[in-house]
Amino acid sequence: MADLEVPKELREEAKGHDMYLHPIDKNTYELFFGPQHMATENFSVILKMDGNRIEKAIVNPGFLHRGFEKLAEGRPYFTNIALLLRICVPESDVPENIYSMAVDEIVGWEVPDRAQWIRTTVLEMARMSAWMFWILGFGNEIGLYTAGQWAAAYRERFMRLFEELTGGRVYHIYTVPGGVRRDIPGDKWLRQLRDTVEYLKGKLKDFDEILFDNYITIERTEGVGVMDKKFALRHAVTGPNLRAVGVPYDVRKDDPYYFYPELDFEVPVLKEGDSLARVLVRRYEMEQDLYILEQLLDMGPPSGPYMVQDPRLKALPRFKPPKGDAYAHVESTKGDFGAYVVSDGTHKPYRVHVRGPSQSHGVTVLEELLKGARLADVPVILKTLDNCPPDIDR
Amino acid sequence: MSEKKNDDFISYELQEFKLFEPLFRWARKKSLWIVAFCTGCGGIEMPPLATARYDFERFGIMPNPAPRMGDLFLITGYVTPKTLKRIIITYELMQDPKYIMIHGSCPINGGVYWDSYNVVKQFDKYLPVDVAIAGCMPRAEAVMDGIMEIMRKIEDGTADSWKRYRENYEYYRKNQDELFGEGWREKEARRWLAWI
Amino acid sequence: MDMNEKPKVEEKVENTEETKPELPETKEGRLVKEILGEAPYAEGNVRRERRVEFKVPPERIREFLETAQKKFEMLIQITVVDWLKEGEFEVIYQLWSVSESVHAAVRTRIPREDPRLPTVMDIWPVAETYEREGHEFFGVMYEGNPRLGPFILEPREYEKHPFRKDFNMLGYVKGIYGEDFDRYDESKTNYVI
Amino acid sequence: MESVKKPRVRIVGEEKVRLKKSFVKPWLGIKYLFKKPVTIKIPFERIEPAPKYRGFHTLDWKKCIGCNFCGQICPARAIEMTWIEVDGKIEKRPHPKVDYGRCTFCQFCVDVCPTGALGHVENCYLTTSGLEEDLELYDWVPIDPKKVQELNEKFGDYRFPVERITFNKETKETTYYLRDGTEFRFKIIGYGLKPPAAARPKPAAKPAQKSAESSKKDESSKTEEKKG
Repeated sequence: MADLEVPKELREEAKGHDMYLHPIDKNTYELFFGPQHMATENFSVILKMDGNRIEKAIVNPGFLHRGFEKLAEGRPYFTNIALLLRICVPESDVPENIYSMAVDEIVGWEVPDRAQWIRTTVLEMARMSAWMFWILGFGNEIGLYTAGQWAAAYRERFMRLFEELTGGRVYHIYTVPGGVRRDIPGDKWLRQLRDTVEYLKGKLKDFDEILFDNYITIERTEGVGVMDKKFALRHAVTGPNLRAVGVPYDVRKDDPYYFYPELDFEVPVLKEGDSLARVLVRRYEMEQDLYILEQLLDMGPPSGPYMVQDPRLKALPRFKPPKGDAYAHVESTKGDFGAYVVSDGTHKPYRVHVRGPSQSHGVTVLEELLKGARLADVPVILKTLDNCPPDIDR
Repeated sequence: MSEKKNDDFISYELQEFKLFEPLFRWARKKSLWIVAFCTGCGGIEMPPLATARYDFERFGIMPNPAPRMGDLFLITGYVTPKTLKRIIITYELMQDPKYIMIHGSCPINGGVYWDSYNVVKQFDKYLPVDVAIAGCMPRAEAVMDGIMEIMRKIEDGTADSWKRYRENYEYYRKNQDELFGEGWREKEARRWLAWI
Repeated sequence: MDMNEKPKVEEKVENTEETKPELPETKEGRLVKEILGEAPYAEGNVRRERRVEFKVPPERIREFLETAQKKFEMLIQITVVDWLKEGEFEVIYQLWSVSESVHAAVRTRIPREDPRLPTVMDIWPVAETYEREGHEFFGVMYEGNPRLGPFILEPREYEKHPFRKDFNMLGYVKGIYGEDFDRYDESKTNYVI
Repeated sequence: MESVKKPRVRIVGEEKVRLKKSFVKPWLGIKYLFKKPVTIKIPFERIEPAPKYRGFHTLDWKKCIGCNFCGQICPARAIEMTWIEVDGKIEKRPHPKVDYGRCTFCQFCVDVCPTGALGHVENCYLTTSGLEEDLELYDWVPIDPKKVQELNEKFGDYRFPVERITFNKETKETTYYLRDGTEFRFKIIGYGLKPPAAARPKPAAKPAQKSAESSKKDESSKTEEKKG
């Protein structure tokens, strides 16, 4: 194998042509994983492979960078909703909500109960549809396409409900500082939501059968990409990934917002910290989300306005909050999603900084977990970490 | 463009087989393979299309990761210069005939990122486009509509973006070089090699 | 409007207190007191329930974060705010305490001309990513971080540090994509508001 | 770190979350072979967008007062006020021209419109070829809601009401070829809040005030540009 080294004369020739020839040593080679690979979703990992093992992984993000934080500084407060929600595509309500929460805190608005109820419901629906999307991706990566087919079809039910409530299918542009943009379209919508929740409750058993109980899933994920508790905390891993290593941290419980203090739900925790644990934690959270939606529907939307009453809102483009700053975060399916907004008293925010959960588990953690893994495990690790590249790039 | 190049690509549609051209077109229309390179946010509408709900496999459309086997390139949303490099390389890897469809506002005129320093404003300056659809995001049905339009255009022979790319290669190349700088292909490859 | 906003923030504090029956004020207060006891050079106060903040001089930020690490297990984010008028960068280390459920913002200010800070990579390895970002978008030098350089951006944009307030975005876009990058007859290449 | 247990958090461990791995269970999915498929067979079946789906704009030209609120709130800077001449008569106020190469369909512009002139319909299909002249279709002054409604009733699909737009750059004459074959011609004489030179001398009082206001606004916009 030593003969594989680049011959000297070839190297000399390459020098003359201003080219770079990489010395080949043994079986090592570089593999550019992504951005065209389906598991990576516009995200690239450069793998240094030794045979089938990964020696070193370097994350190369930035394919989706649009400079949101800079763009947000050039647009008025309300308008930014239409911009920032593009940070997290599968659950676009999360960036809307964190930004709105932070602005609410700066202005000092007490969001009406009805708006809070709607926001909670929308967030839970977004979580549910994002879970469905995750099942699709995960199922496809491990070769269980049937689960993906079902999940995509069930997700459409939520898309339809969103469409009726907000007027948009994927980008809802619905939650704004001070409330929401439209009222609930009527009792029919609530009935439909309840039907959907009931329907999906039955379907979760099917998912158990075909995906989570499946011999293939367990064989593919058990013992792959193991983290321990200390590692996860030092790397600021949040969400289901953190719960899979035994830390019961959930923003909805630890820093409650909206209606969550009044809701009763369980936080699933496993200790193993491997891919299987992450999958199972997610599976249990789906159950809990449906349970939360059920409770919300039992509670019923409180009466009252769905938007805060403030004379300043009349001149919407020129709305100016007072000086100040605030940090708000919510629990998304990927983890702890936060926004830090600084206002300098003008009609545009001075600085908006969004913390995407994948920023912590998508770069350093991924690089660490991929070390020593096999090539076939890369999609599994990517999907069980639930890496969302727009979070990193923004 | 010199005539020699022109001859080159016309030779693809061989004179001897001209009789069968309608058959070829029909076959191309019925087996559009999509390069599964979903750039930007529109990628989120691809899974519903590919799966049970809208199911574009009914038309012989299939997402396929290998660019060499792909026919249809979907530019599903905004394109950053970093991605555009990969898109161009992937597009050039694809075999003729190949088609491009752009989704939504952003590739047409910059979209909501009209003032962003990192989003390409007019996609058709860099690569030729067959079909454009409006929407932000376009609904899955609208994407379907766009795909039907492409199929229609393939059948009557007006889907000619790949020919345009060959004919006006210098124009497109010039625009690409203006954006990325001369010799970006070689430089890019070398940069990543040096990185490891 | 500006006058009556400050009392409003305080009202908010009282309102949130009502939702939780236990004494939250003491929890955060005790936490701040404990940390300030170990690090007397810092200033600290409680913003509201589950939000505290510290102000630390930049020379001792590392020392302070090492102290704070015992209580705050997670480094959620490092935010850089560019205060152009003051000629300063405000670097905010956002910490989260899993055991106490408290969010802390550790603020420090460094000069804009020569922004240097020690890295905290060895305390929280995740800081590597945040610091790379902060370096890329603002040009803050985190001494000791080996991977500073183009990360998300390409070298051309990286050199400009685009998130700085004095980066003229529209001018830059016009430079790259042509003076008139609008496709249509009416050129919408300026801001309206 | 065992002290993380908090009284209000109900933690569920191992026993509830863990499952049993199984060979047999995945086969149970076969039952769906005998159920009705969820697929919408698109060319033959159709699903309609929800009511109040945020689609293309409509504009009641009589109601529009040209205040540029829509242009100010637009996150994508897709709206430009346009001075229009129809049949030799200049419209008194500028009307918004919406660029679907930028529009994000957030409809904040509809929300802020003080007179309700700007509205939206559920139409959401606009498919063109990628040639430069076809892409002109993406930039239009929205037409009357009644006309769109009429076209919707006639065709029943949710397509863009205009089939083709031609724009003559020299004479600034624009022609909309609507889907039902009617043509709609007008001339664009200028952009911006300020009335163009052609429009200024003819109308007497109102536009003069307007121009004073608008020039102020133009200045402010210029300063903004410098800041950005």
